Formats: sequence, C-alpha cells, structure tokens
Amino acid sequence: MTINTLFFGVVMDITGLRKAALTLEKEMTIREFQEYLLEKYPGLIDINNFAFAVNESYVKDDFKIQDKDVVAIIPPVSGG
Amino acid sequence: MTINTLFFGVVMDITGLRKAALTLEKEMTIREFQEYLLEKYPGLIDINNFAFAVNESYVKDDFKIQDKDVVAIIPPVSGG
Amino acid sequence: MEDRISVLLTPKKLNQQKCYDFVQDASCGGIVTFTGTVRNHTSGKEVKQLEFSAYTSMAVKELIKIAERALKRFDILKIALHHAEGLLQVGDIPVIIAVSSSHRKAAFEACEYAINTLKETVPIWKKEFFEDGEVWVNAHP
Amino acid sequence: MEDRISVLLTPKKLNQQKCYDFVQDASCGGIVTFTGTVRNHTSGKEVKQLEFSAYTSMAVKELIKIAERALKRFDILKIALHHAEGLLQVGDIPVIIAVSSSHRKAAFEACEYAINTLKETVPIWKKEFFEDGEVWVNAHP
Repeated sequence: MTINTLFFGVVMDITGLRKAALTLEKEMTIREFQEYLLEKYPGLIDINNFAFAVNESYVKDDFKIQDKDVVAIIPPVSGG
Repeated sequence: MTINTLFFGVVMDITGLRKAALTLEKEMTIREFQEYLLEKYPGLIDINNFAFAVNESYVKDDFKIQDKDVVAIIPPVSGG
Repeated sequence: MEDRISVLLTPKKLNQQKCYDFVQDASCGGIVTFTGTVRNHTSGKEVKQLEFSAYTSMAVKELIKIAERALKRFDILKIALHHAEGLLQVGDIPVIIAVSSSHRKAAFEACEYAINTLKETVPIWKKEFFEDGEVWVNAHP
Repeated sequence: MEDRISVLLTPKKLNQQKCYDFVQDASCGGIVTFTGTVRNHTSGKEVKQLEFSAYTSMAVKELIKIAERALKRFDILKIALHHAEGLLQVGDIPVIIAVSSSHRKAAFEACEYAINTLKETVPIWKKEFFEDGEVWVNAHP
C-alpha cells in the first residue's frame, strides 16, 4: 500500500523532504511505521520525540495505517 | 477640633453634600466618628457598609482622628 | 519601579493601544490584558448608561499601590492600570489592565490580581442608569 | 457555535483590534487577551528573528478544536485565536487570543487554557535565528 507522508520542522531538515509517497509492504500500526521511519531516516533518532497525525488528526501508537492515508510526522510543536 | 469630611457616591446623595467642615467636641476614633455620623445623617443606616480614609489612606476602626484631618467616608466601591 | 507602572484616571476615552505600547518590551514574551466593557444589562434590567465618579487623588494612590504590589508579588515586567471617569455608554471601556512578562502564567496571575483588587479597594463608584431610575452599584444590602 | 469562534493562521501581520472587535459584545462585561511577542533573547542568546511554519490545514483544525473546547468548558461568550506564519522580528506578534465573558474569572481561565493548549497541540514550529546559526525550538532533548 502507498501512503503520503508529510515532514515538518526539524524532521523536514533531517529527511531533506517536505513529503514522500512511501510504499509499505504490509499493513502497519503507527508504532511499526515509526520503526520503519527510523531505519529509513536514522537522523530522526536525535529528535526529542514526535507524534503522528493521520488525515490531519492526532493518532495513537496502535492506530492502523490504511492505504492512501496522509501520515504527518509531528516533531515537538512550538507555536505561540 | 475641626475635620474636613468628604462624601462620595450614595453617601453624597444621602447627605446632600460633597464635603463638610465638622467640629468635633472631643478626640474621636473612627468607630466613634461613625456613630456621630449616623446620628447626624440617619439615612446612612441604609448603606451596605462603609470604610473610612484619613488623608487618602484607608484606616481601621480604632484609628484616632486628629485636628485638620481629611476624613473620607467610602461607601462600597464599584469601579472596574 | 516607577518606570514600570502606568496609572491613569481620566474623563477621556481609554486607549488600549497606549496601554499595550507602555507594557510592551523587547524582553517580554507575552502580554495579558483585561478590558472591562459596559454591559447592556444588570440582573435582567437594561442599562442605558453608567457614570463613574471617584475620590480622584486617593484612587490614583490606590491604583499605584496595586501596581507596586503586583510588581513585587509576581514575576512581571510592566503594568498599566487605566480607569475612566464620567459618563459611559454600552460598549465603552471603563477599565484596562495590561501586564507584560517573560512568563505568561505570572502575567495572567498579576492581571487577575490587579482587576480583583481594583474592584475591592479603589475608591471609584459606579451609578447605573435604567429606563426607570438610577442606582449606586453595591451601595445597599 | 461557529459565530462565536474566530480562527486565523496567516502570513500577514496580526491585528489586535480585529480580535477585540470580534469578541466584544454588548452583553459581555470583560475581555481577556493574551498577546505573544517575539523576545530579543532565549536562554541568554540574542534572537535576530523567528520563523513560524505550520501544517496549515491541520493547525486550523486544532485551533478550532481549542476554541470549541473552551466554549464548552468555560462560561464565555466568544473566542478568537489568531496565529502568524512566516518571518517575524523582535516585538512582532506571533499569537493573539481574545476571550469575552460576563464573568472575568471564566475569561481568564479560558484564555490561559487556550494559549497553554495551543502551545501543546497545534502543529506550528518555531525556528529561532541567532547571530551564529538557527535552531528549531523544542526539537532536541
């Protein structure tokens, strides 16, 4: 399945990308996707922690990603 | 001794005066002065409660009024 | 301490930008403002207008005391307390309190402290005018 | 509920009067405002400028969620949450939150709740520029 992944802030700097269409070989939870990301972009290990949003809403670690989902990696926010 | 007395808000309406030079026959505390005022202006009994300021500072009931003091009767404030 | 305090009691229209500009500072991270506005009703009765009168000289002293205490008690940078005198219409602004700080929590606390204390201690009196009469607020039991 | 909420995420300069005018109402007695301002230093280092970037579509949704929760949780009338994107200089305003209410305590609580929650949940990122480099705030342990 293919998911659209969005990168922001420090994560964008580390990956060098604003977005990427990633092809996953199996269904994944957010937890599994995070491990997959850390393998693909080892620099992410330096980040404080990050959250995930699927289709513009925060999701938990056990959320199952679906085909065509838009998955955003949310590094620590600092608005305001 | 003579003191200058200032009236504000509802107290001004009751006494019909903005200020008055009152001659006291003896030295008085604020508590005694309050009794004196209630005799002089019986309408004041209807007021919620009032505080006193001498020379522009709040004073307590046992404060002793001096000759030439400016004594303000402060009905419940409602600024803001 | 005086250059960190702006106190005003005036028959003129209050100016929010003036309060903001006074407290704003390149070293502050946030500004909390309380702006009072004249409501169109009190306990279900329609308010036509308000009149504020003050023991002016003492009121200014009490406003300064509040500002000084706020500066001592809270970790804030500057504070402005401006209050109007005279006739005000619905929507007009009787009071503005602005506080700047590096720490927003302190600014919120100081601003709330200042307006609460102002309403308790500053010798200013509000008369409400209704269709059928007028009343000094808080005067009667 | 929508006519009681104003949410904005914009590359333009924020406008305090606009926020005030949105929340002001003849039935409200007070307005509490939090205005963020860009500080000239962070942990002792001089800040030259800031840049805010956002996951815009989601950030707007999160701002609306905060406004809706504030309206449910506190006895307030209206709320505005405006946030800036892009480059800001020292003294500029990244965020304004304005809340109107009959009861000032509720307005203070709702305003503080809104800015605290915004700083925790809204996907907006701040980059600080110093003389000798730049850093994403909060990014690293």
